[in-house]
Amino acid sequence: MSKPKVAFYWCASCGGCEEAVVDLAEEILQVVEAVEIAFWPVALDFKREDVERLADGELVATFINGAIRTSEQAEMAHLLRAKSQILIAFGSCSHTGGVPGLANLYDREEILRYVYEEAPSVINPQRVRPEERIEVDEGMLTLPSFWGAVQTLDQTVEVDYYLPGCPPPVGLIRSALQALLSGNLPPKGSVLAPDVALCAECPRKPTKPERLALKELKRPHQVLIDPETCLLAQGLLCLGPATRSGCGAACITGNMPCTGCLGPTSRVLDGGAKALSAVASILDATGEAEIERILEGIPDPVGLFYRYSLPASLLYRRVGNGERAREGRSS
Amino acid sequence: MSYLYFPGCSLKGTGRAYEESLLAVFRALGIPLAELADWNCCGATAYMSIDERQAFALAARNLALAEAQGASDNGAIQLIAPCSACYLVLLKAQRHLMTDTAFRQEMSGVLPGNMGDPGQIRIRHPLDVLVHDVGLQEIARHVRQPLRGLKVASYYGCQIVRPFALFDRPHDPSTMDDLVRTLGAEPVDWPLKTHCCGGSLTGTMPEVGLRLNYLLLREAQRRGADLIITVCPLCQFNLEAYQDFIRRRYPDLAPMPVLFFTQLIGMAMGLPPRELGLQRLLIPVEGRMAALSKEGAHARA
Amino acid sequence: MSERPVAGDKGFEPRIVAFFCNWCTYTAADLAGTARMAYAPNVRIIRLMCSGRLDPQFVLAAFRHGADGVLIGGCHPGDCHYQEGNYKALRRYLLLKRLLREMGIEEERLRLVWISASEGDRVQKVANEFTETIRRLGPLRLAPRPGMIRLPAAAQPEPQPAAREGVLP
Amino acid sequence: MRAHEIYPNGGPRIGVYVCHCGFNIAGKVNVREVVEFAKTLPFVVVAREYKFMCSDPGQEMIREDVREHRLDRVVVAACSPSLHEATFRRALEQAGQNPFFFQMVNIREHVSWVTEDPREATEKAKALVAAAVRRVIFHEPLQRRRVPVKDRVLVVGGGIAGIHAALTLADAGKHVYLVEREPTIGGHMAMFDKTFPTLDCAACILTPKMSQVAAHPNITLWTYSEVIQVEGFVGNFRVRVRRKPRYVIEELCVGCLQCIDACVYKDARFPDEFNLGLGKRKPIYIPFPQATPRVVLIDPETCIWFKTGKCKQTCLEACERAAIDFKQQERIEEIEVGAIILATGFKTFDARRIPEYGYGKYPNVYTALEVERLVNASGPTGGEVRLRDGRIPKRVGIIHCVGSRDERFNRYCSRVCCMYSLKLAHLIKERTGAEVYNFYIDMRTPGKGYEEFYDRLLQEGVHFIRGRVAEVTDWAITPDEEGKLIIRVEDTLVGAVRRIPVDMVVLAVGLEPQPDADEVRRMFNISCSKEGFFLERHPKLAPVSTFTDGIFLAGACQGPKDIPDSVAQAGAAAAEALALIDKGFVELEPNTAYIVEALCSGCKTCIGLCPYNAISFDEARMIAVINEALCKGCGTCVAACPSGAARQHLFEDAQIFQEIEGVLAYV
Repeated sequence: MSKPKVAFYWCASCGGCEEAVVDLAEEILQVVEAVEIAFWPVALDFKREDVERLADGELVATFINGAIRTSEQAEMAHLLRAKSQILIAFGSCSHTGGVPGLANLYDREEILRYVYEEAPSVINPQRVRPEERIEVDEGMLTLPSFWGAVQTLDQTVEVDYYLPGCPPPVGLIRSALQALLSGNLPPKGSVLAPDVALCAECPRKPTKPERLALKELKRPHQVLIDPETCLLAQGLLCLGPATRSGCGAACITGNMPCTGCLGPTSRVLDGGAKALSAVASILDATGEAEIERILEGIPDPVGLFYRYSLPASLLYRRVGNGERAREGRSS
Repeated sequence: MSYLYFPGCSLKGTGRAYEESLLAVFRALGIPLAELADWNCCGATAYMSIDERQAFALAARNLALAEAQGASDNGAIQLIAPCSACYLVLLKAQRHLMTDTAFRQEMSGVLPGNMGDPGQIRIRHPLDVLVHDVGLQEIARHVRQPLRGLKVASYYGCQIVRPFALFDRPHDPSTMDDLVRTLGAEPVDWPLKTHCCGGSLTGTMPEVGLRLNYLLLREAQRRGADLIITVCPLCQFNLEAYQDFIRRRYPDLAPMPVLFFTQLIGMAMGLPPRELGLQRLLIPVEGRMAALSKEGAHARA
Repeated sequence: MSERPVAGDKGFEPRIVAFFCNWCTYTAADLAGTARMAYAPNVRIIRLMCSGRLDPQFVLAAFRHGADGVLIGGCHPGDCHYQEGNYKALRRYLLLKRLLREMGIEEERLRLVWISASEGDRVQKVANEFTETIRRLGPLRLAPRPGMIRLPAAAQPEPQPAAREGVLP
Repeated sequence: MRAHEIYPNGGPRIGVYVCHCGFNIAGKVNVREVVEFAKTLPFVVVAREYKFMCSDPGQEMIREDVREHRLDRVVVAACSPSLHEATFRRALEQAGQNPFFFQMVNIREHVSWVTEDPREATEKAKALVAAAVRRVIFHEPLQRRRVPVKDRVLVVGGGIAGIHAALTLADAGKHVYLVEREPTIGGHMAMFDKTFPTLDCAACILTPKMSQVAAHPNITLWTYSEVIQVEGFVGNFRVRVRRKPRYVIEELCVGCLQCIDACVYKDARFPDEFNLGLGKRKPIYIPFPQATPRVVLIDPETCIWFKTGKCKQTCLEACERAAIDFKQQERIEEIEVGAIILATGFKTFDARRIPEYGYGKYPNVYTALEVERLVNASGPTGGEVRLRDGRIPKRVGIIHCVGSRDERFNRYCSRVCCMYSLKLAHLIKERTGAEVYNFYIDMRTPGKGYEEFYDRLLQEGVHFIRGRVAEVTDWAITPDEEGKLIIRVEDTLVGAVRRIPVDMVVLAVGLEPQPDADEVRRMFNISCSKEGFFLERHPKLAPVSTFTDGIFLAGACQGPKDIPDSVAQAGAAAAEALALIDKGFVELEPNTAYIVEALCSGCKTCIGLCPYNAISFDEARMIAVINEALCKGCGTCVAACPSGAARQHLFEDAQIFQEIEGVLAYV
């Protein structure tokens, strides 16, 4: 009997998720033992045709990391979806949009203009921009089209499971693989991480006071962070209370506040809004002026509360001028 | 702070003494007054009752001029209107401009200036300016000849505290009483401060008008007032000019000087009588003052 | 989300969701009714026990589902039936406004008002003013969001939330 | 996720009922259209309309449908839930269904009564119905919480309303704490000589009740005391009362008053509060002879010992029972009660605010309350109506509506002034034979025997001039006006301005809320109406209840009221309190917050937010736990819980999200 076939693919991502797979270290050998890798362009030489040749559903599982920004990424997502029994959104970008999702604060034209004209490292006096199609002597050259906004994987194709994190913690990957190989899977649509917030496993939990009342909000570069005490108690906006556990409080162990990469629990519709509500609730002020003064400590609410989840949020993207709104998702 | 000054017709005519004393007092206090250039009829009284729109238009033109001429000044434009009728009609027109956008648009087409924000003009009565902007302390500092022993009945008439009570109470105004005390004189408790002077009835229905005047004068006399001060050229004229006629019908009335309040201030500040237009009074006040100072000297002796 | 109706002779009609606290604002709205104080029909009132129950998610959900404006009503400062729920609402509101600003949504589309139980006339005034404000701003042109909006798991009647997820680790 | 996805094999069965409320709803909303629309909504099995859903047949319709169509969710679109939510929940319960599978849609107060255009009203009603249908799908069966009720009652204010409420409750065997700010109970009524329209003597009917209060075994009377803090909720209020020092030990004083005679001040020389300064008292005094409790007190502001530390303390020597204690300190009492009745009364309008009426300027201008003291046999003049200069007035003018029905001050009618003015007119005429003029805007005499009393006064020859008085002046024109006060008024029946010279002016001042009504209402967590009087829960159906369960209103603190109405309301408030206490428990709305323990991360965000300290941290399990008995259901912790582990019954996130989508889905 042949080994079950699996695939790995990346879309709009940094490559960190691929590294996370390698982080399984020698365990990866067991995985390779158990499965046949049918497609993993980052690691091995595969072509799109290799996937196209597969029968529908021939892949037992496919792991896609990265958000969806281009027509090519969408095409690949659709193709892999068709060929896979189980599609897993791997990492924050495919799960909730990730850091690339913050691009939804800008519209397509702003991004292209900056990248090809305004960025300090660019010399482009003719203001040349990549064209989707260009006729050259040898024939027609094409590029994938660049969409107006970033999408999550499940906004593009149906997703069966989510492995959250930026990148997903090794422990969660391991558990997911075990579940997959043993066939002991939770209901479809589940996020393969504990559904309790990070405080549950935070080593600093015992130092958290019962009544938090913040008079001032601080950012990590502004203070010497005490390595023992609850970060919120130090006035640092740690998103641990609003974020799934499963990472072993990795950032906090590194003396940095949680930034929310594992996303909200299943009971929350919009993680950013919920975190915002919690933060606002524990401010120690009742007068409008005093509240505003404290809130000056949050210069970029979207960056704080939606660092990994803007495309998955209710608002999805910034409301701009008419052009932006009309454009929506141009492909 | 500087002020624009809207004289209106009375202060150039029957109320010339009002203008003279007003300008003299402001000059002495060192407060510049700039007469509104090219002003026109304020639109008051008769005009208002015949054609309100045109009356408002006349007032609006004055406000437009004020906006244009006062524009260089920082802060709100302060427009002083000493005549009660002018003061009231300007206030009314301003509110009309602020609430009736159609009228405002119509006016902005034909008037000078852009009528950007008619609400930015502050229409002020000189009594308000003197008591609240300049302040009683500052006035007291300029008093050279305190009017000791002088009993003064303050008369406001009907228009400057009603319907807009912008600087004093509508039923028992007291700004002038405070001012009188500052000048060293003694205010008379006189309940007729805002009762009717007869207005134009003295001309049209003299029976009624003269009786109203008589009641005011007699009560001031009975309460021991040496003179009456007022803020309105029409009130001053009514109260002063008809005393002979009134006396024919009501012989118990003694002559009672009726001064503009600015004249009284000027007297206390020791300004020359001519600068205050005192010579224009039909019932002279100098005799009374002389008697007072003699009494005073007597008392001091 | 339903399609925006074709503009009739009246043009754009704002859709407004109002979250009113049970004790002051909702009661004031009842009073406005008893006193027959007509106001813009655009305002749709949802009752919460306290403005402190107002989860910012509700506001964003309202915008996502087509609201052009969201009104939050609570008791006057110091008058909260639950002592200080309205202060919590105020803090969330002020932070939420900052978020909306960054997301390109006009701040005026979200308004917090204090209305006591006896201020029926204020409900009328605020409803009319707010409707006019939103009418002036025009429709909220939120970009359509691909994908389905799931209800939060915990509140679904079945399957029960605890059993549904969290199999790992 | 949509409901039909959650319920692939049949789902909830919903019944929708739209009420006409006569023409109240149907006159504006096209009820038929709403019903037809409701039928198109998911899971709606039946949708019906009826003239009055709250009536018996209306409720029966629901009960029948629940049984016949096996409905497990019901939506009623009618009036405000504050009126009939309980009614329809009960109907569900009677039909064997959990009462919380119910949602009410307010299409009367929030739609038909506030929308001009029928089309728009109908559309709005549809949107609200759609929202409720979506919401009710997500309702869960709930149980009401039962909380035991303390069987004691606090009555705040010892005027006639408070006295009557306290006695009613005490007679029913309940223990009552009666707290009064002044040194004696009796309130305003104790100041009156006669009461309208029967002219029976106020003291004769009030003082027996006052003594009953003092003697009643079930009443703890604390005068010269104030409530300073209220905590808890219906059935279980914890109240702190400050008892100010009177420097006399209440339990020892027998009211012999020998100390007053013995005071080093031989003459009474300080203005007497009870007589509004018209009489004098000593530093050690009793407010009036029938004061209850009959205990003297020392005013430290005027007592020479307190002011200088030097006094022979003759009072101390005179007291055989050693009741005087110059070292007495204020005491704080803490009590627990099940219900509270507020009967804090009113204050009269400050006549100085209308300078043209000359109060405070002309000595012969009096307020009506001062005249009540003048005509009172135990008052400063022994009941003789004498002016401050000792003269007996020959002509008296009574000006009505002073501070009432006046855009500048209070728009409302104070309800009692017409009648007390008639009473005072009668008494003054009886005592002095003076000509009495009443200046009124409208005579308002709706009450048993009131109009007849007005007739009687007309017969007695009291003058009535219709017109709002312009001013009271000493400006005499004619010789007969000399030395008098002249009332200038436009007589609107004659159509002329008149000048009426009088010797005495009585200002019929209106009734206003107590100056500290706003602080008091905050302390008790209730609302005020626009004018500042305490707001009743419903003007018709719950006139003595407030929006805070267990707190009731009696007397003029709720609005101007005469004695009969105050007493009636006090009885009603006592009955409400009694009903609450005798039941022994209260059923609380099951809208409490709860934490799904398995999902709580123990982040503690919620703990500090709870105003009732209902959330605590379980150190063993490292999670937050809610004490549902303490939770009042505001939901602040639920909104704040960053991981959605805290939830609220009846206001679940999903229910509210559904409502939001619902109101927006149909425009």
